[in-house]
Amino acid sequence: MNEEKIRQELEDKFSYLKDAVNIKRKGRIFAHVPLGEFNTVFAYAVEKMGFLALSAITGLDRGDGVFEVIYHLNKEGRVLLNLSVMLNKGNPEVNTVTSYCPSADIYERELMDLLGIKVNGLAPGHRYPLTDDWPQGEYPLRKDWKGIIPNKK
Amino acid sequence: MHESGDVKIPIGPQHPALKEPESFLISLRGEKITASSVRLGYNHRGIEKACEERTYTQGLYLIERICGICSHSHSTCFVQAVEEIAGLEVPARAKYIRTLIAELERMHSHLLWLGVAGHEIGFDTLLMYTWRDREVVMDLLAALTGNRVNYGINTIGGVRRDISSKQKEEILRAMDILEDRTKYYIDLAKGEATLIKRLQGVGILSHEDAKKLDAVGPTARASGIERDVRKDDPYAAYAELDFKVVSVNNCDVYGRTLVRLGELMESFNLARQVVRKIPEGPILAKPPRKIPAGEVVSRYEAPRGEDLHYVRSNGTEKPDRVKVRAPTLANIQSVSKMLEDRYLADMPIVIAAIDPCFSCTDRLVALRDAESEKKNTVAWETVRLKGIEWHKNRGTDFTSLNKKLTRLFQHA
Amino acid sequence: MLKAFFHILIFPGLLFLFVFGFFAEYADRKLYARFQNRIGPPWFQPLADFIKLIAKEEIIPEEADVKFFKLMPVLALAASSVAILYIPIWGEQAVFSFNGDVIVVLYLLTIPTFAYFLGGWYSRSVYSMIGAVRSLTQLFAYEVPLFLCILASAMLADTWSLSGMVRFYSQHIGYWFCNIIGFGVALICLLGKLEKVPFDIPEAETEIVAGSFTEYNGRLLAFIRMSFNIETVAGASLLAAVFLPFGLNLPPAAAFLCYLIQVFLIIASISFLRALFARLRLDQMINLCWKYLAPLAFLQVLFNLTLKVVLPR
Amino acid sequence: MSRPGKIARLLMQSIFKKPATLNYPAQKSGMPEGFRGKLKFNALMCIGCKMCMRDCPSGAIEIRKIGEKQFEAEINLAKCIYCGQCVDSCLKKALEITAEFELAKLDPAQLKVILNAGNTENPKG
Repeated sequence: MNEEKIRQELEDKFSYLKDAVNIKRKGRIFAHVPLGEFNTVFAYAVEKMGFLALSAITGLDRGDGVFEVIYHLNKEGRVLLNLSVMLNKGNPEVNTVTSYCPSADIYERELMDLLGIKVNGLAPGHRYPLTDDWPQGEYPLRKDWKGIIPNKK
Repeated sequence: MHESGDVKIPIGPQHPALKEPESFLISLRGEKITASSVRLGYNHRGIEKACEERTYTQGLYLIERICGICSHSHSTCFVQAVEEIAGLEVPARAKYIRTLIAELERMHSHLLWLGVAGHEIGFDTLLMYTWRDREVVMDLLAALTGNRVNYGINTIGGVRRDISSKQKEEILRAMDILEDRTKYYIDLAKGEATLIKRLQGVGILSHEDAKKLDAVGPTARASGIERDVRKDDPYAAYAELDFKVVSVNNCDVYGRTLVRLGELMESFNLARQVVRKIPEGPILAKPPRKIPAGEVVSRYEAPRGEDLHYVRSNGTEKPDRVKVRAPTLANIQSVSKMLEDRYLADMPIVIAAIDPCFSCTDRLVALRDAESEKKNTVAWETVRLKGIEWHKNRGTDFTSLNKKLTRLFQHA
Repeated sequence: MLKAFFHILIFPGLLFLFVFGFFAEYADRKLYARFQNRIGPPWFQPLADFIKLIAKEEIIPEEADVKFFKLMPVLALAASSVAILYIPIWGEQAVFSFNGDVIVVLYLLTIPTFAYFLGGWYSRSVYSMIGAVRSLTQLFAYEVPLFLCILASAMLADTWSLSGMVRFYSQHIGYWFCNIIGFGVALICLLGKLEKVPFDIPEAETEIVAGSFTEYNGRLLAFIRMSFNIETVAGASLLAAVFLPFGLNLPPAAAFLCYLIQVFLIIASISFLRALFARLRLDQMINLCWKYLAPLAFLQVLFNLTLKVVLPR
Repeated sequence: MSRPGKIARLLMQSIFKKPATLNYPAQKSGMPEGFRGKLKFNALMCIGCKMCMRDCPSGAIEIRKIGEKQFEAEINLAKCIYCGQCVDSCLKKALEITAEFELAKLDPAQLKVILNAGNTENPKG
């Protein structure tokens, strides 16, 4: 299946993805998905389009109070579908995708630790990658984070 | 899940089986493992955050130092991403040199792994021999790039050093030596009974599980998943080279050993092809200092599996976001599956079989406040004085000894 | 009385054993290194290691039973040192001997294993406890074939004294060849006793750090290492006396030289064997001992019984 | 066919072979030509553009003006990661790398090296 077909299928299936799917080059498809529709699109991509493997999840702070979470899905190692979703910095929340891809667990914990994005439905477990005594409310990958001010004793 | 009746033993953060700090908790009933869990993050150094505050050139050397073994993998993956954003056309010769170093790195990494695997199952002789032979590649890398690890051959837009015809001959000679040795190790792996006894049927990861848990690299290929970025999504010069993806259906540690040995043989082939086919020409396309805005996902087949970098630029000298997904992070999640119902004695080799590199896995964030640094770190001198004082109280005077030692060092 | 003290403290007692123990360790490490194409340690390395450990601070875990923790290394050292007194090393006669001393020597050589077990158990660390249990489990696997092999040899010689066996075998050189299976089996069992690859399961570094000895350090660790060295010497001397007793009917100096050569040969084979294999798993080790070594040892016993009936005295 | 002890022959051969390891401080193997070790500074060629300072990933090098068209370089060997980027960045080839790599010192203060026209490689003290 080539990239154009994938784009066509996504755009046909979800009208709101019109012009949001972008083929950067061979094997790289980027798609911006509205927050409310993300779960449907993700489930469709995994279950119906055969993007079975999750390579990684990238979280980033775009500035201006917007977080972006990018899910790098791949199909038999050949085509990468990067589904991205924008979150509001005031209330960053996504649902877990561990039910589709068990390997998402560690990437979602990374989102929680480094950007402070709440992942709904994630099973309890160790945090990653910060230490257990890392102070509350400190999220290093946010652009406004400038290090921890030590307690003066 | 860990149950209260079982003996729980911590493997790590400091443990002889692990070459890097990472913590596994293992529940035992007798010698059998009933449950296991892993806590990652001990090697967290803040590289991703630090990259945002460095220029692309500076960041490159930092990225290279994510991991000592697969340093070329990370740096190539990163420069590929940056070049793609900047729209730089890398000269063909540079691509071939990158490929050559990549394959040499794969050789040294797989030989290193073979030695470590030998050590984990108490076969130190294998360790000594494979590491002795690994020196051949290390010397070659030092001669070609200027260092044994952290080669620093990549730069944005190409490579920093050319290879001469004399070096080409040296490469071919080294390949012959190594091929000879690797054939011996393949023989050994297929014939040494104690080795087979310890590896076969250990750490099973079925084809389905490997798919479900998104295993990558040799771990996946040993479970019959023929997936290799070099073939699936060719980068550098791989599209023009002829090689096959090694995969077996053993699904166990033995299979992973065979895959790595097979890949070694392929690597020798690839290196020879590179030397034969390398075109003449420039090795560097001059990069702009400011990289235009854009985002790119770059992939690379590191010795341990697929390495993935996501780079977003914002039109300045510094990247906006660099995300590194090292192969170990993808593979580590299958370890619990592999340890199911195995013996404690299999634990080291099962963990080693994914060729874990925890420093690749954990990156990011450091406390940057200078004030806190002063408070938290004790200067070496303070520790030394404290130690001398302590021994003096017990009746040993180290100061005179120390003077002698200092003099000795100064003479040397 | 003075003579007894001389024997116990100097020759062939403690002092000789210390020196020979260091030599055994050196020979083992050097050969092991050479088998692996390495240079290996200089001759004084074992001594330097020993002095370094002796000089170090002693740390005892809070949870450990101090009395047992401290006592066990000394016990192990004592037991393995005593064993040498019953083994003939410069002639056909040992320092002390009586009919049945071969059993005593075997048990004396078992005591260190028990000491390691107790020491590990009472240091109360998970690694030590697992190591301790492993060393005991392993003991039951290799002890039977080892005892059987020595028993077979003793039966052929028709004596229960090591000196008697040496006397018999040096007079009947031909009989030595009858025990060749037993020698092989006993050599492998000795690897288990000394906890060396492929039977270093109780102290498998990559699994349980150092097994029973994880918590030991400083002086106590030095004692443990020393007792291993002496156990190596004693074990090798035992095998030499039972299975390779050539040349011991010569004059004392020549006989002693023969003894040294024999022990060296056995130590060399030990380091060769340990460079040869990967470490087995506990279940594989027990399988090997009971499925192959024990039947072979039985075969040796039966063979020697038959020989005894058939051959003329 | 699998059997135990397959490596035996190799072991026996090794006994009679020269060891592959070196007795390090006494014997040295050296590093190949072009190895990236300690830096060398040709003060006469330096024009003080400070490109090296700008590109240095670890902030190990500092170029200071000490007179009219005269510059000195302070290199912190403890910070230097020996990547050689400064050599590439230098417009005038004032910096060079040498194969010298045994740079350990007991005193960290000695790791700060000031190179100028008087001493290009090894300053005294």
